Amino acid sequence: MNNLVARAKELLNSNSVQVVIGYETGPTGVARPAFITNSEKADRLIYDERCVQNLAVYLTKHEVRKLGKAAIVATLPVMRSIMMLISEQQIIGENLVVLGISSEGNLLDIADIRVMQGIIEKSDLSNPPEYRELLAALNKMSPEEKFAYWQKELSKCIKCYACRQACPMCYCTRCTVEVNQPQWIPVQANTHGNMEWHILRAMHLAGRCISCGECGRSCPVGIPCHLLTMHLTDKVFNYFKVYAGTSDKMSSVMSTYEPNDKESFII
Amino acid sequence: METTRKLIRKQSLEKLYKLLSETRKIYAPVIAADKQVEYKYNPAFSDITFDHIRSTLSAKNVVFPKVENLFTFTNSKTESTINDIDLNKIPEVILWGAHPCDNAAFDILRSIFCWDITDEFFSKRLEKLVVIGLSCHQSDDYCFCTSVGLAPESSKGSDILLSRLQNGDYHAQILTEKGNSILNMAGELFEPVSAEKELITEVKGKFSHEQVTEKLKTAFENPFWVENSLRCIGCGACAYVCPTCACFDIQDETKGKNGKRYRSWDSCGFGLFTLHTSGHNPREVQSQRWRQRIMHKFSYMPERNESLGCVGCGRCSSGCPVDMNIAEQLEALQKI
Amino acid sequence: MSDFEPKVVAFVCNWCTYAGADLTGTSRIKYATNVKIIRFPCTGRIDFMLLLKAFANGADGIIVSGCHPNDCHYTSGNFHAKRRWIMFKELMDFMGIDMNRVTFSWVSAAEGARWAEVVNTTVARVRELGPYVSYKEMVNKSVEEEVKNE
Amino acid sequence: MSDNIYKPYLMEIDNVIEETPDVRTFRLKFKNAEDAEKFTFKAGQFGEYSVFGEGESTFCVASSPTRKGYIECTFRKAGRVTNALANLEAGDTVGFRGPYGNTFPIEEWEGKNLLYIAGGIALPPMRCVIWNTIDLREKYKDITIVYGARTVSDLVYKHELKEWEERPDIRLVTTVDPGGQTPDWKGEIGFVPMVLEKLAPSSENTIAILCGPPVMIKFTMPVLKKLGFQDKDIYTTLENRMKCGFGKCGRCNVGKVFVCKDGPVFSYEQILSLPEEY
Repeated sequence: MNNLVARAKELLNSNSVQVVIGYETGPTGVARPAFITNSEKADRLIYDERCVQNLAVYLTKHEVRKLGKAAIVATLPVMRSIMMLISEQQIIGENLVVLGISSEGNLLDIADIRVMQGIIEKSDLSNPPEYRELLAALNKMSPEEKFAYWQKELSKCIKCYACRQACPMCYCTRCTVEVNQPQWIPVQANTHGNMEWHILRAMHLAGRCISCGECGRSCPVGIPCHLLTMHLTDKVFNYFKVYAGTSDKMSSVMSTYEPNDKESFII
Repeated sequence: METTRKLIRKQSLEKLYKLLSETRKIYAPVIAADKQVEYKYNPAFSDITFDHIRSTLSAKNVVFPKVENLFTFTNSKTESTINDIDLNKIPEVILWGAHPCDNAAFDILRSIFCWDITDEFFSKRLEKLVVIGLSCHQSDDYCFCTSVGLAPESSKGSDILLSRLQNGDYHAQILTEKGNSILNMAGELFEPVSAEKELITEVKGKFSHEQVTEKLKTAFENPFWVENSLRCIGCGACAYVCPTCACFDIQDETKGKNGKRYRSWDSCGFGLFTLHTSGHNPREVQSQRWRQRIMHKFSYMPERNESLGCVGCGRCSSGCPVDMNIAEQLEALQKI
Repeated sequence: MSDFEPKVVAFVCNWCTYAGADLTGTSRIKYATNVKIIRFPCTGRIDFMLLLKAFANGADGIIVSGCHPNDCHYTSGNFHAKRRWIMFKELMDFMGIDMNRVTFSWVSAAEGARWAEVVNTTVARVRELGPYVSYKEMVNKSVEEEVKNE
Repeated sequence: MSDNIYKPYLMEIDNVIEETPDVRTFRLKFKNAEDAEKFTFKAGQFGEYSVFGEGESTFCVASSPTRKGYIECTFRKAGRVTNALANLEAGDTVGFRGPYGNTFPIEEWEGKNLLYIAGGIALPPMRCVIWNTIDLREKYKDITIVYGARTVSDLVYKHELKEWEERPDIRLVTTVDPGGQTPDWKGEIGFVPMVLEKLAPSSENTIAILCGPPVMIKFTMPVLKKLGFQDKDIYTTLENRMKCGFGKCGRCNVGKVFVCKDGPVFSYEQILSLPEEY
């Protein structure tokens, strides 16, 4: 990615941005988020298939914001997260330089939000293929099998909240799970409390999840919690024909309605 | 106690396992369906792994469970009764096949739970624990036990330490009285040591923990912390997978008149950990929390608990969603 | 015949269904006594977590009911609620939590007879399904079982 | 004898005083006479008070160890536990674990002047030591109490303020923030640091005990320094978030110090050696 490095240097040298949020290689060979504040260090920037974390999560983090105006290396999920964050008024689009990455891994020229919107609109926004198989398999299970599956998976949860912390859309400074008057979700990491937590998380992301899969990838004990939000992403599209993160003007599906929303179960 | 060295054949291990499981619970690592290595109580012997580098969670759950009742109570407005937990009911457990890093952690946990006054919940569990360790014949880039005063074949914390031999049999070091009682119980399974070579992996040294501890004394205000924690997302994964992290929360839960007070794992990485009710937070931003984590393990604990809060297992780094690599950071800290 | 009596919790809005249930009573219409009614200002206020709390606290069935579309006292609370229930039901189905035990309905202040019918059919259905054992078992699992150390 | 260090004593609320609209004082008596017999504490120590089903909350014991047979605590309704506590009344049961932490070195202070400076809800953690030294009045020289709150209604222990005011052997100065006074307010009007500066107590052979919100501490310290107080002669009591109370849960850790074990009482000299995480 020579042109990515060059572009980063140019942005930093001209003081157009104070930090470039991208990826670098860690000591064990995994790619990880990097914050380049100095063009001399820009050579560390990489982009390849190992670069999976959703960097948009950092746009709302206090100490990253303090660094100043940012440029961010953005694959499709990151671009969609940025759209969501703008539409939910968490960040200001004009204050951000988006170093878009095409699905082939090339640097895209994104002059403004409209260009980014165009790129997003032209892309496949459904759940990425690698997750579809498992989603389909789960959907085929009987209710008893599903309940057993999720109980087994969620019993492993240690409530480290990596799923929440890694999610760009979980930017609340105080999460509902931490509400204690009354104690809404049990603090202890037992199966029941874990299930309530993951239901809460999925519901709060319904219509907002942009299918990056970061929650599941972050889970240290390997709970496929991304399937919960991705399933709802599928359903949001089935019912309401929208995908999250396609426009900076969009209100979230769950905070709007159409009088003729169709369902078949309310008597 | 003087260490006894014995040989135990591959086939005899299963016999030993069966024999021990007749009277005790066994906590051993297995490879789960999703390829994660997890500790389970009383798994089938055939499911136990002898080849894992590290389990996802440490073995600390056996002495410091993720959730533990402190007492139960029945409560009305004016009448409350407290029902103690019967700690004598804590069963004897054998920790089977845990690596030296995990086993060395028990002493460190003891230095936290039993300094000043003794936490009986922890100490009773530890008392009832027998550790049959397994030295490491494999390691990876995340391992750094040799940098924190341990080694792939450290016997610290083990009652018996097994080491794989070239031919698949094991050498067994009987290290304590607890270990000795197992030897006495299953003497026929143990044979004289062979000349076969023990398979021990090599873990490269990355930093000197003494130097890190020294450096940290003056590093509190260093810009290092902010620079190196920007990518930390503030989850509790590192603390929860850590074999020596012992911070906990205490909470009540009730159903009608009956309730319980329990403790559960907590993490200094969470913003809420130190938040006062008034809204004031002594550690407001993530860099301060990351600094606390390193400082606590490598500066405060050596001074306060006379133990290093790290065994070099590398779990916090391998489990971190954003590759906050602790060994890398300590190496860098040593040079600041 | 088993002697199982289902516990059913009804989350209803103040303006329509609660008034409707009131009418059921003043009209002297008899209906199943298994239901415990909890009144809310609006269906829009009924948090999905409350349904889970009801199950966790021993409910075998749940009714959620409010004003017919276009009749919301606050104009749009029930429309928002409708979207929420669509998503919630999909998530519950995906996780294998039994939505056959939950009735969602619109019952107006004038529909006293209809409220009785909603309750009666729900209770009958839940009676058929039996107690919600699998959820209760999960909730009541003790710490010791959870950490398997006793 | 139970080894369970997390098990609280059962206490009965003997008396409730509504100090301000959101501050209460409870007088607590041990339900079990044996517990009452064995229990001792010293000025400055704290405990974990619990409402069963809601959890525990940390406050200093607000009564003096010289007053036997009961303990008192004063709290503001702020979170889950304090709100639940506030809903209780005389005759109800609460839990209490303690005493924990270190104490004010009042023996070392004998023969000295004492200057207590408190702001708002920070008087309760000092009330214990204030009464303790007043009850041993002959051992100390001048006792001065400077107490400020935002408004008159925010002043706690109004009945005791009156008592202190009337005693000839105690000098009490109360103040409220500008705008917080009532028409019949006779005390000072102004922030604590300014009132202190005006009062200009001598630092000669004097110990200052200071407790209040961070902003008050921040502006009062320079005044004390200007008056000639040495760091070692200034004491405060820290209140970090705590869970266990005996240095295990890790929450109140500041540097190598556990506020619950090494504190809550610290001299300013000690405070300066700590990282600023309190």
